[in-house]
Amino acid sequence: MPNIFDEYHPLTGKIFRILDENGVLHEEHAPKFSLEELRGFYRWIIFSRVADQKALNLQRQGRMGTYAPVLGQEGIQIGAASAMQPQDWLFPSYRELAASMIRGLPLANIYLYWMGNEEGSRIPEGVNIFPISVPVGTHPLHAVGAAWASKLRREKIVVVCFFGDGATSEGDFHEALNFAGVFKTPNVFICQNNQYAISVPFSRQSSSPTIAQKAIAYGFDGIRVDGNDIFASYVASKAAIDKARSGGGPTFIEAVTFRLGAHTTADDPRRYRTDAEVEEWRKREPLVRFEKYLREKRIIDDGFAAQVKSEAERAVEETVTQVEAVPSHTPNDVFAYMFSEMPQNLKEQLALLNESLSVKREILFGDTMRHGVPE
Amino acid sequence: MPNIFDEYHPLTGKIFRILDENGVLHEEHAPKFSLEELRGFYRWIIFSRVADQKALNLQRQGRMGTYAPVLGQEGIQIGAASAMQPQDWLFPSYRELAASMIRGLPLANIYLYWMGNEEGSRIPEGVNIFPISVPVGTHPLHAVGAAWASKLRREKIVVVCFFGDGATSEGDFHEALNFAGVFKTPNVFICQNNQYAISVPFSRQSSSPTIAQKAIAYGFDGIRVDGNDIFASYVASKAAIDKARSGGGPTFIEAVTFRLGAHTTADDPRRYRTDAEVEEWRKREPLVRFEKYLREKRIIDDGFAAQVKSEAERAVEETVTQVEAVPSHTPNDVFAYMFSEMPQNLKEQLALLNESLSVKREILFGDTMRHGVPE
Amino acid sequence: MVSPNRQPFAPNRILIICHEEGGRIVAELNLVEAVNAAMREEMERDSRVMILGEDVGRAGGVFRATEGLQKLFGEDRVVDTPLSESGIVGTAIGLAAFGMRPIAEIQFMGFIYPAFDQIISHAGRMRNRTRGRFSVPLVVRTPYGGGIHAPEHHSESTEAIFAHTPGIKVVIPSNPYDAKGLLIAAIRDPDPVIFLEPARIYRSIKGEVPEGDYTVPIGKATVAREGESVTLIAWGAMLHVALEAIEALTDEGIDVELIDLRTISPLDSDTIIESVKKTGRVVVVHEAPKTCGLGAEIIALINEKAFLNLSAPPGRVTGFDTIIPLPKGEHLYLPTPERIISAVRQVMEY
Amino acid sequence: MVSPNRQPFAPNRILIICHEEGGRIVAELNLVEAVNAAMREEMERDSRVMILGEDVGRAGGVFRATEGLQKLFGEDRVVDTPLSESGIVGTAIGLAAFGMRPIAEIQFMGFIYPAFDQIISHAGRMRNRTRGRFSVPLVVRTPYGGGIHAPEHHSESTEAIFAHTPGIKVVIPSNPYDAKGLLIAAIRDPDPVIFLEPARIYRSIKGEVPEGDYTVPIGKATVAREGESVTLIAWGAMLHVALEAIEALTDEGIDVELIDLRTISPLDSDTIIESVKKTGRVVVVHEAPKTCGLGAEIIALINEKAFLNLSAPPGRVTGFDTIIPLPKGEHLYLPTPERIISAVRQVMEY
Ligand SMILES: Cc1ncc(C[n+]2csc(CCOP(=O)(O)OP(=O)(O)O)c2C)c(N)n1
Ligand SMILES: Cc1ncc(C[n+]2csc(CCOP(=O)(O)OP(=O)(O)O)c2C)c(N)n1
Ligand SMILES: [Mg+2]
Ligand SMILES: [Mg+2]
Repeated sequence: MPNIFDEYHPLTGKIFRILDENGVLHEEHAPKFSLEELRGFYRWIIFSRVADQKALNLQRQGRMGTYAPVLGQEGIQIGAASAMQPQDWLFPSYRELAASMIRGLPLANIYLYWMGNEEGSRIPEGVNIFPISVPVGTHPLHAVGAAWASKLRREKIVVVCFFGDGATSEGDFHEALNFAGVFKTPNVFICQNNQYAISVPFSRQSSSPTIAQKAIAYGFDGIRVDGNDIFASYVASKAAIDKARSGGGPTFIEAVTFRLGAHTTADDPRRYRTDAEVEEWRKREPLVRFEKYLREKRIIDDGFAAQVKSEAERAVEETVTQVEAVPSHTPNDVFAYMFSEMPQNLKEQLALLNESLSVKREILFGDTMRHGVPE
Repeated sequence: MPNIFDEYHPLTGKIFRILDENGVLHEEHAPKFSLEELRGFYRWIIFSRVADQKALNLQRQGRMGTYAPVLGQEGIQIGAASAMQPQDWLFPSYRELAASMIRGLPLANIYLYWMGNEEGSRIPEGVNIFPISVPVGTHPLHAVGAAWASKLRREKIVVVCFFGDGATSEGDFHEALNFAGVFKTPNVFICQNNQYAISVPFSRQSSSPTIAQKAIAYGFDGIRVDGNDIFASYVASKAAIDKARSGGGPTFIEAVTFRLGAHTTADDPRRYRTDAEVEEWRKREPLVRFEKYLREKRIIDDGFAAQVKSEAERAVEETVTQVEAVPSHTPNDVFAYMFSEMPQNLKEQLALLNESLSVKREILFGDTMRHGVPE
Repeated sequence: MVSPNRQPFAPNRILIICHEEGGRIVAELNLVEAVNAAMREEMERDSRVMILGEDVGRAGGVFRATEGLQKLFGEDRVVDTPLSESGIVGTAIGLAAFGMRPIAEIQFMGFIYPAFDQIISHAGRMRNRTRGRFSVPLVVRTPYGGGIHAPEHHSESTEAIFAHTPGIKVVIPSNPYDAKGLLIAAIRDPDPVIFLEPARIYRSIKGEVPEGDYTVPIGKATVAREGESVTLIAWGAMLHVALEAIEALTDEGIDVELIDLRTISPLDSDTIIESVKKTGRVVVVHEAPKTCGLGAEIIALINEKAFLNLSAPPGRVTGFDTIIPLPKGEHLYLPTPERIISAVRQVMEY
Repeated sequence: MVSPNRQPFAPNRILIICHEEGGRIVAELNLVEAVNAAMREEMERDSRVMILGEDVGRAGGVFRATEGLQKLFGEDRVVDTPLSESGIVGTAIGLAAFGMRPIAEIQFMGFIYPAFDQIISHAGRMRNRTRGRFSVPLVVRTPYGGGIHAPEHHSESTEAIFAHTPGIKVVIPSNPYDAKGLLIAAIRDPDPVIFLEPARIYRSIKGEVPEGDYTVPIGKATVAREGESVTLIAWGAMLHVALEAIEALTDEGIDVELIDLRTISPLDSDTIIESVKKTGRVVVVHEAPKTCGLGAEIIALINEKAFLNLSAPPGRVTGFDTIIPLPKGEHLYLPTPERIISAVRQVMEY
């Protein structure tokens, strides 16, 4: 196989694409997937969309807090997560529902998290995912540290880190990529360039024409990939992961995609982008082309699609029932995880809280203060 | 003139040089200086060296605190500072004695600063220099803000900012260059790559083969310049400054040079570099080749050199006398500049301090605590 | 004309003195609208004033604090920046030192820390460092505090860190009138001001806000309710939790004096000490973690200046030394009227 | 064997109790050597322990705290990093969460702020965020404090900011014995510890330090000198300024009890309260700015737990709410024995 990182060097201006927006497969770098694998990808994308839409519905009904939808970005997430080995680690930001589910994170965790329940980030043992990181651009450093630990122990574990176009403006992004370059850590950095950081278009984020070329500053490979193309996303991620595993150091992938929905449920995207722009991107979104390809190749049909959809809906409904039965926080939950052993001051404060709650509530917590517009 | 930024694009691997280490001038991009200008450069480099050496002597005698010598880095400093217009601003880090003097900063300020007297940073009105910035990599942001203000007011002022190779690893460096790119501010960023950040060689600072190529991440020109060559330094700086003034946005200059002395008077460079390495660089240092050139062209002779040296020595001695007569701090000096108007708490604390000083000293401030090894 | 005794927020029997300095009432505004009005008027008045931050332009800010301002003043003066807090504050320091009057918005206080170095190492030191040659007339605005059911890092209340930082002022309004007057004062202040806006009451608290020019002085607390039995000290959203507690306490015959600090750095010790000298009892309320919170400083100050006047140990009702929980748990963390009531009772019964 | 009553630093009539837990005295070490010994021994014992920071390898640290360690343990375990504080702490968080025991050196406390976001937003929250699934056994070491005649930003003492930050511990040794024992405890601690080393006494204070394994418990203060008249509370370099003051005060017949906090977060309130209950008088000394410094917290704590025992308002001797001046002025800023003496006298005469 020719080295795609040389062929698609960022300064060539080329974008790595295998399945184009019309569902046409370009053979050159095309991966060989089994039918089962292809159907599996389809299942994940549908599952992700059903879960995503359900979260939006729950939010509208007041059953979930602020939620950040993934719609439109499943291509790179499914491609990259599928290219990982079981022992590898995923470091998500906050919009990686599809990637996280593929890596084995129960949807219940994701729902609990956005419902504002601390249990959401209690990642089950054996699921190699780091928790959601809200401060933008800060977690690539953790991913570098994790990969560094793997390298020091000669474990052959690769760490894949997701973040957005906005994240590339943060100092921590720079320090992370710079460390990765210096220590040649087994990292794959995946920037989902979904064109906007909330309302801010990439043109205002940086005057670098591509994000991929930022890799040049750190002395390792960068590549621009069509993030709505599962195949190209898979192949590029796989190449980067293999390289990292074999000691070739980090790779930076710019996955060009588009967030079809709002930034979060608190955002109104019509303030900053036109319907025409969204429609343009809708034509290029990952499911349309992939489904076209699968149907044309007769890998799936209506019956299969209907079955996958209803399976997904059932599973999601079950998850909702399950998470809505999870009890709310107790005072102990607030204090118990601050340190491995609770220090005296926290014990005293916990006792005070318990005492104050046991006192008969003489006046109710007033309703005068309704919150503003959270992000 | 051909565009040197295209000709010397960082990924070509070329370094921009006009006067080579043997004192041979390469005509292609050579600037046309008058004899007076050339003698002026010579004067500055000698002045800088005499002042620098005096500071080291004073430090050894306990008459000055920690000092960061400039020896070896005068090429880029003289070249760049000479390319600036009077209305332009210089943002130094802490090793820019030569550049600062050319911009009109009295040596007295520099000495006072390193003697630990607050008066050192009271930049005289009319001298367009921002104060020394100790936290590495933090001041390029201020330089961008200043240039942005100039742009907003359509003032045609260019802001030139100096920092070291180590500074490029800081998040603030990244954020500064990124802002400059986005807002197309009239900035020239000059990275003095003197090969080391204290003991850390550049190879450990970043795996980017050149520093100049970091500009590619920000969408503007970068160039690698022989920073020991006053001519190339001048020409590249001038091109960048002219471009910035005419609305062409920022430029990043990597000036390749070497710190011949210690990081500061508290540093022992033999811990981290060999004499052979230093000797190698000593052959390429800025004065040797420049003096060779001037003497071969009979622009200066022994008599001139001796005269410049003794003038410099006299001026430096006068400065020492002057600064050693500056009184030490009073309590008021500690409080007076915190805010434009002193708030109540500070008034009370100042009164307390004055009171405590007025009390007869019953015991002396013990000598048990002698300081460690400051940086 | 504004009556100095008018009541910009709800509960009866509460006296709010607004330091009114002219102007005409035009509207009942909420706090975020008052903030918006202050910036709009100052930008009209002074062409050096500009706003920079994430999503402040096109989108008008995630809380709509800058709504409409980019349309009015253009993209040069209301600037959507890269996602880069240190970049925002660091360039604003340069802008301020070079003649502009930047207002930097940090989207939430939980994201101010990347800019902390620029604030503590440069904004707060430039005047002193240069013996007054350069100064940094900068306002950093940011929503802060809990109770808005937001994700992690969106409910921070670390004002004490800034109060401990020399060379900067820290201002926190609790109502729309003060928000506008304090923000105008902050914009005109020749030194850096951290302006913390209690997100929880951005929309819930309305009040009459005069149109046009007035300032509320930085560095002056206000007695929001006069009382004889005990001094309650609060700021920001906690003022309103305190007011709820006061309603119940008043029914019990406890006559609470409520101080709204408004500026937490520098502290208005005169107003605090005067009140404590009268009441002899004091409870401080804040949502920040307890240890090394501002409550501690206030108590230490009272010890220094009114020790003999104390009839009981000063009380603190605070957040805990834990992380403020996600929405399902934040009611357990934030001070409640009940916790204030029991702290006041304890101080009264001492 | 180490005598528990031996005196690791000079002044006579001063009782220092070292919580000794075995080991054999091999050398008089200064504080920086003790720090070095702790790291060396822990790296020998536990292959997960590693050091990263600026100039810690080849050069052995600007204060020589890591001298010789890279030679002993190799470049993988004693790592010269890029000049990048957030990078150092941020990658160390990842290393710690993934099984290593990183010790991150920040060259001076004045340069820790770029890493502050990583500390407050991640190091201190990871265990809580993930309900114990991930934790961050990280030590961040940094020299701190004034009195070393260093350039701007090299004399910072902002420990209160870290004490206000939930989820981290903050430790400050005042002598070589404690430095080694506390640092070993910090390295073994399953949670993040900020380890502040008073640069001023790196070399001036020597003491007997046992070779081999011992720990000084985190979270426990020590009574450095027993006394009956007044409690003086200090930590780090200020302990020695307090000791100088105590010499003079003892001559005046004032019998001072001196508490060395050693850990400032979490605070050992038992030791503080017990002492104040005995003496009824207290002065806290710190070089950090006064407002919202740790002194305030200690006084508030005493108010809460020993109010009726107080015979005088607690005193504070602190840095001022200004920038610590450059070398020519720092003597004006830092607490002196004189200022402590007069504060103690004031408390005694109350
Ligand atoms: C440090 C920091 N600053 C600001 C925010 C508020 N915020 C949350 S998401 C977001 C935009 C992120 O954009 P991008 O990185 O492109 O990711 P996307 O949301 O598009 O997936 C902002 C500004 C934050 N979470 N963290
Ligand atoms: C933020 C920060 N971290 C650490 C230091 C300590 N320090 C001072 S100079 C220096 C090395 C700087 O190297 P470089 O940027 O290459 O400049 P040079 O000294 O070589 O001119 C370091 C680590 C500092 N001043 N600021
Ligand atoms: Mg985005
Ligand atoms: Mg250097």
